[in-house]
Amino acid sequence: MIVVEDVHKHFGGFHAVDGATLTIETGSITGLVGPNGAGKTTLFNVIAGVLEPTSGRVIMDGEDITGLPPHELFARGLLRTFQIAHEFSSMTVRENLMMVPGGQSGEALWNAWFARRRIASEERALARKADEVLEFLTIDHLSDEKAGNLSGGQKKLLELGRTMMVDAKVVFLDEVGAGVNRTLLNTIGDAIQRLNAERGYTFCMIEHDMDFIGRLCDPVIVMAEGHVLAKGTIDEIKANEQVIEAYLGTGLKNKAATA
Amino acid sequence: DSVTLGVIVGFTGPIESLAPAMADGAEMAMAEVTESGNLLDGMSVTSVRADSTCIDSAAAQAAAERLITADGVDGIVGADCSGVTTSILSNVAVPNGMVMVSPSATSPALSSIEDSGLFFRTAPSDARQGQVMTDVIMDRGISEVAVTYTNNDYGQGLADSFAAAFEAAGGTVTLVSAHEDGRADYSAEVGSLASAGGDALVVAGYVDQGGSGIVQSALDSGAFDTFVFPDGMVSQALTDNFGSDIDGSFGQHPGTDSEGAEIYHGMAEAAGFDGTSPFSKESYDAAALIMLAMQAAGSTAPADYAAHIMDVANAPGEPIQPGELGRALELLAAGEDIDYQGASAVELIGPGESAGNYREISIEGGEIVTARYR
Amino acid sequence: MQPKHVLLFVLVGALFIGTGFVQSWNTALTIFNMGLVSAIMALGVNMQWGYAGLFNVGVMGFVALGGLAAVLVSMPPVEGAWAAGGVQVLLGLVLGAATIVGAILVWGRMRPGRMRGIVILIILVAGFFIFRAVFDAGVARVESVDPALTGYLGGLGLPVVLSWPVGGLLAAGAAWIIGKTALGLRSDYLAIATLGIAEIVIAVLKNEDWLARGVKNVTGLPRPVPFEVDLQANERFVELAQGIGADPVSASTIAVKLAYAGLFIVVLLALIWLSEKALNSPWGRMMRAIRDNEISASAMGKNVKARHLQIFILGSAVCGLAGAMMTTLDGQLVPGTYQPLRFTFLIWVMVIVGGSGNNWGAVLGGFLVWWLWIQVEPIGLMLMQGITAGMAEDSALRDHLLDSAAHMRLLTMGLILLLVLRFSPRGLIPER
Amino acid sequence: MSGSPYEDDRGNKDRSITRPAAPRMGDPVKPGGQPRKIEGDNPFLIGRAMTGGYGSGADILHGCTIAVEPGEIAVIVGPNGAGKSTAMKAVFGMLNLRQGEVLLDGEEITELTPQSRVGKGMGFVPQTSNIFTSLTVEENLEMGAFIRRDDISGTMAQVYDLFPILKEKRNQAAGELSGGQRQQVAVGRALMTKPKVLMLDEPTAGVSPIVMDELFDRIIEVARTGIPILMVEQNARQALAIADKGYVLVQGRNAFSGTGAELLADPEVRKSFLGG
Amino acid sequence: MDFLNALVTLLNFVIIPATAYGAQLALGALGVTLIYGILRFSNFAHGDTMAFGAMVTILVTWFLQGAGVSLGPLPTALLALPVGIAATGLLLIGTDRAVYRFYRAQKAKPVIYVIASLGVMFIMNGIVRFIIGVDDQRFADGERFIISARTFREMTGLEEGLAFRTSQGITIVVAIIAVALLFWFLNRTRTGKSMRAFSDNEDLALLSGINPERVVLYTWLIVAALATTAGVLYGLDKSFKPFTYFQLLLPIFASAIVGGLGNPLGAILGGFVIAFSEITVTYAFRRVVSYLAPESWQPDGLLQLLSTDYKFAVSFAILLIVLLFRPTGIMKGKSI
Ligand SMILES: Nc1ncnc2c1ncn2[C@@H]1O[C@H](COP(=O)(O)OP(=O)(O)OP(=O)(O)O)[C@@H](O)[C@H]1O
Ligand SMILES: Nc1ncnc2c1ncn2[C@@H]1O[C@H](COP(=O)(O)OP(=O)(O)OP(=O)(O)O)[C@@H](O)[C@H]1O
Ligand SMILES: CC(C)C[C@H](N)C(=O)O
Ligand SMILES: [Mg+2]
Ligand SMILES: [Mg+2]
Repeated sequence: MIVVEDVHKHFGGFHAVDGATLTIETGSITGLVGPNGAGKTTLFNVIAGVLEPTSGRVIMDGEDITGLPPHELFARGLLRTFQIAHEFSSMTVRENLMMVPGGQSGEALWNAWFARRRIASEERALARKADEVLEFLTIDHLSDEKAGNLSGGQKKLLELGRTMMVDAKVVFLDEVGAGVNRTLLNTIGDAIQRLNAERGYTFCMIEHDMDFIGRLCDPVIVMAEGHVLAKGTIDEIKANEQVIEAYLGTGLKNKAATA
Repeated sequence: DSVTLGVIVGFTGPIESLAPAMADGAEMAMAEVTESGNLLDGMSVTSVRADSTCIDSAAAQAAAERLITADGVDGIVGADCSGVTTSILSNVAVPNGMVMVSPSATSPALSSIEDSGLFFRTAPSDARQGQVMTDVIMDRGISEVAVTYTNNDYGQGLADSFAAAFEAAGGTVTLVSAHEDGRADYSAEVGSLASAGGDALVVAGYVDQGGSGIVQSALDSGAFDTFVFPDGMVSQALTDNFGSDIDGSFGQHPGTDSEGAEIYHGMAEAAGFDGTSPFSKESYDAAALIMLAMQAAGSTAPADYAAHIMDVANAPGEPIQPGELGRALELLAAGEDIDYQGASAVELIGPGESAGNYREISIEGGEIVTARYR
Repeated sequence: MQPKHVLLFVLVGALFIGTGFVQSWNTALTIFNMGLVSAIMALGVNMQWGYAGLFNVGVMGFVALGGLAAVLVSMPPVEGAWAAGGVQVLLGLVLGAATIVGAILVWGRMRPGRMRGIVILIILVAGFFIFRAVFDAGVARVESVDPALTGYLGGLGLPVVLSWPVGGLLAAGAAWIIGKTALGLRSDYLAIATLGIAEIVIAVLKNEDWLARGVKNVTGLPRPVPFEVDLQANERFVELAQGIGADPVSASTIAVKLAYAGLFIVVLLALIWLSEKALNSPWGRMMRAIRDNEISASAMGKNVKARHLQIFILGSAVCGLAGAMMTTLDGQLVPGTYQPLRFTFLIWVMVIVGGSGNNWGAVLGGFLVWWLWIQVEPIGLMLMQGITAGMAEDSALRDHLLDSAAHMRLLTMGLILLLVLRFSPRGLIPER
Repeated sequence: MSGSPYEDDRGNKDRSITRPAAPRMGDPVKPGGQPRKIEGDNPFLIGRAMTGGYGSGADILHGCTIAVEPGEIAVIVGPNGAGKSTAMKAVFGMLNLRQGEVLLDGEEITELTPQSRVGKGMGFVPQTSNIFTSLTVEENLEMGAFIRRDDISGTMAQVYDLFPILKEKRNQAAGELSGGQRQQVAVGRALMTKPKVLMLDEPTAGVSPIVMDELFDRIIEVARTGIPILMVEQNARQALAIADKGYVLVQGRNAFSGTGAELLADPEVRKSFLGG
Repeated sequence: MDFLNALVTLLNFVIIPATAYGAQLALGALGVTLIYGILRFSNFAHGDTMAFGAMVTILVTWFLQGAGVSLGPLPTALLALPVGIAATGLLLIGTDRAVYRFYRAQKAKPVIYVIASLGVMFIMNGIVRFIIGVDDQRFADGERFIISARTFREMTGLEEGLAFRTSQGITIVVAIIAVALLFWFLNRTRTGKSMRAFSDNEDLALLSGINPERVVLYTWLIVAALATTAGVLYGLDKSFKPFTYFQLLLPIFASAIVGGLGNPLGAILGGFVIAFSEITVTYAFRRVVSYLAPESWQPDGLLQLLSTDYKFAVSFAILLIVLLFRPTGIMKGKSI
């Protein structure tokens, strides 16, 4: 369970996040929506240790994790993906996955020189695991391709795949859907649901595609002007007047006129 | 048939303006000998130039290595600055048994260096210059000075020996402070020196380098108007730069009022370079000594002629002036002794360095004029 | 390595062999030995830049620290200097360090506020004056011990080869301090921090006479190989030389250079082995990942700062090691020769021309660029003579051109650099 | 990866002595080319049988054709990596075509540089890096109107009307905006050109539903003034609903084309490209 | 009176020299920062560009002096400056054609430009020494002082003198004008804004109809003007010597980085920070204090924090500390 307590993040005089308080239940797939500039990405960055909050706390399973650097959050099982994919572009897809697990003995220089046998066996195990993940994501045919050569959607799958190399507890997804073909997005959605069901990952995802949110998320949290506006099931949210006015709108005016 | 001499001086680097006149001097001696046709049955002498850079000892060593092993020189005139001279000597010349005669390396440390009898210099040690400079200053009734030196072994060696001598003679040195060459600005140094005070500023630096910068800055801010210039500063460039602004300043550099010097000036003028430029005479003499020693030894092998350098340089014998190399060679061939005077009244003492005659100069009306010789 | 790259090594080898034939074997070996040292420096810079993308413009400082190590380890201790003031100098340094440690402790213990500021200031100011009083007096005494010949503390009198690892350690220590403060911040900071530290190291070397004689230079360092003159005096050697038909003088100079080359080659090969093994292990993969994308690597649990620190220290240590080797080869420490152009920028040129990110590339670049650096001087002169060959003997232009031949060195270097860069932009042996 | 050896330094980030550039889009056509008058009846804007790729790499487009007429909205859809953005860049001269041609208003402009195409009245919003991050919002808009010599204050007021948030943040650096806000700046920048033809690459990516509706509304309005609009969209169902013409690209080839409604009705298209 | 003497001493030995030196550094740093900001690389050839510009100006100045032209109290070099700028502009544009343009077309990474600029530096270095030689050249004429130490002493009757050189005055004025002009140009004019846009996102600039070659051209021309002016002013104040111009590179870069690379205002500030720290930290305050302190308190030490040996090291140490608290430089960098 992740609890965000009254977090503020100010840029100069501008309050990007302004007293956000919310809870992400263990085992849920929580949606985070809201108008452009509501402070969603900023809040993510605060939770993931990229930005220092102006005030407020973030608590994970009873432990205060505010301001911890990303690599320590990773060690605690908190992972994130990026709105713009951040693959290691000059490395192969398989290497992208193999580098993820922490505590590899080959990451110590001494072992790299003098414990080559141990490393070799560890490497074999890692490669096997990576191939399994790639198969799961249906991109195993690309395992020796440079990650930089993947298309936008495949990069997003790869981002997701990295979270599967370790036993993550909570995964934050920032707009996995933006710019991804809807058919592929459905595949990603399936993957998320399976990870949630089979491996017990908790997800929190920012998304603007209400169909996608509707299919996966419960509950949905709506942010506006830096704080939480509403929380509930997708139907409750869709029916919420404030949310409609600030975020969802009422559909195309002109199209109604032409059609 | 042919003798090759290497001339290794700093064509690039902090004394690049002194280097041409030095190399020209050395080569003039070689040309003279070649023309006379008297060296070891009419051998001609050719010169190979190399760049010592004055400061980069690795480059200087490589250049010297090339001179000895690739160009096969039979002797080396150089190097110029004390630092590179030391490295070339101990890493290249001594291992290869090559004779080096430096016209200008003046560091006191070179007096006691391990040289297997191969190293000589036609310039005096700065230990002596410190003494002379003290006398020069004291004689003008100045007893309080500040000192700034270029931050290398030459500068520090000179500054130290001067400060010791000056204080021993009852003077006060208000501050001894280093300056780095090639810096963009010397206000900080001049500020400190001004703060320390003194009736004159001793600038133990290089005229092509920080030395001029310091003088300029001191003049401009009105911190000092009397300067004392040792060897690295005295050159045409000094008066070109400052003209009569430094009237009343004075200094000294190795030099003599010997008739040799006069003759040399004339010869240089005829050859189209400035013979009064510091160390040009010493370079001529360095080259001349090597060739005369060869003649005396009857061999161009360094191991043979090294021992003869002191002989030809010092009395007894027939005094030899610049321009008389041909005659000197004849005399030597006839088995007679010579006492080479040369352009700088060479007199080698102790471990093979010039005894140290100095020309005291003063600046009057924007010109360097000789005050006297010491 | 691909055949093409082996060919490049063969070509560079041919340059050296050609030098041997055209000029002399002594020249070729001299350049080769410095080439070995340059290759090691290039390896160090390549670790920092090629593996991790860290921009170190203070190579000169680390190299100089290595040089200092050579003096501190190998020179005999100066008689009387320790008694005169050596202990006091050390005491002064300890007091200085204690002041800083004390200030840091107080900073940690006391609550933030004006009081803390005042206390820290008092500690620092008082500490500074006590330090200066003790230290300066000690220094003055040490420096007055026979200043023309010594005037410093001397070293430990140990074999000079020991100074190589010590040089590495000294450089590593300096790198640790810079890295600790600089690596977490924006990378401009690393550039200026390294630039600054290099200047500071040189300033200390030049001005702290008690340490290594300052600009008076330490000459006559002990050598790991015999002296040429001793060889020439050794009958067995002379016989041996004459046996193979060489004259003893050149035989001895070449033998000594070969001995140095042997020692250096061992070090270079060991370093290459270590770097190659590291680069092709999970450690290397992690470093590549960090270089590719720091943000993502840290989100994937890699401690980017710690890794940067590690590689920065390692690379600097290698530079320090090379510095100690170079000073050993020179047989002297001359602080005035440490110039950024020669020891920082030239090394960078080696890495980029050779191929950053590739160990073999850096090594190749080290040899090639160093060879050029030395040989462009005669090449430039030749070029000038070629240009002026057709001119009238007494033309002023001809004289001017010939007199300017020395400046051809830089010009030629620049031209070659631009050509290599144009036709082989990722370096001669690019990263795989 | 374009394979240029100069470009590829494997991500070394030397922010100290050099300034890494924003990611590059492609290889702009080199200066020197001239437009050529063309006889015959052609669509207003057409990229015909375009084949080409990045740098010296493999072909990405394989004879693909895209056209749009005045007053029309043409929408391109397709899977990720199909070459949609590449096709747009090709039409705009950000890619060296190996085969095929681009015609605008009765002229062949294949050899024209992007900046001369701007001069000919084309406006383009790329998919990524589509704003000047270090310039303020207002300066971004001014740069949109760079080639205009007339008074731009009227157009600017219109843009601010359309995206009120931008007026509020007009003096803020655009790089400090949220993802959706940046998208609005990008579209605003293109509108400032007063283009004769407008090309938009996924203008609604990352934009909240309410703004997206506004945007589509505005696009329809612009089209009604007679300006042809060529647009790539992943919000395909909404986009096709307002499209006069639709193209489905797969692996650089035209896979399906037709009116928006036809494509929406095609079960094959729905299943493979529109997410069922 | 003593207070005045102390003040004058401080002015004469610290404040005026530091201000003038700071202005010199600032002008150089401005050029470096502009190239970094717009063309995206650190130009190591900048020092030698300054040398080249100064060299041409000197040659023209000599010609003018030979022809008897003069500017009265102002140095004739100012008259020759435009020619120097034009020649340097040509040289830079030529270099761009021959070297950098190729890499631009290849979209080379910035570090390649940096190393290429090292090559250019070597070549320019050679050219300058080739043409004018290695020696010190002096070309200042006109009045050397606005007020000289001696005149000041005579005028005021104070013990201490105060010197203010014409070249210092011109440098300071020119630095202020240059930065103001540059600021106005980049932020207010169409061309200036298009340069910033180009620097921000080259491709998008293309899509807005901005001609990249023109931007590059303007940049080099401005750089030529800045570099030549900086070089000439420095030469007027000190003297012209190719080697020193190369050495200037280090403090110039330090200024640009400390101020925040890419930021023109930062370059100016950085120049002053470097200059002031170099001069104040190692200044011996004895003379100043001796005026202020009562008779019995006269200092016997020099009252110098650190010897001038360390002036460069100290200024760097200060930079490091400044940056610890302001890691992006004094002004936020990279925002031309
Ligand atoms: N570095 C910054 N400086 C100033 N303002 C900023 C900065 N970063 C973000 N903001 C402002 O904070 C607000 C919230 O931004 P944020 O990126 O969190 O929005 P968001 O909810 O993710 O929106 P979107 O859905 O459009 O991505 C925006 O108005 C933005 O302009
Ligand atoms: N600058 C570039 N250099 C080299 N290859 C590129 C470049 N940009 C795109 N590609 C490659 O070209 C192919 C087509 O890319 P494009 O961006 O046109 O796809 P798209 O249809 O727009 O996909 P998406 O819907 O994800 O935006 C992809 O395989 C991609 O990897
Ligand atoms: C040429 C001279 C100025 C050299 C100086 N005497 C030295 O020993 O370094
Ligand atoms: Mg966002
Ligand atoms: Mg696209």
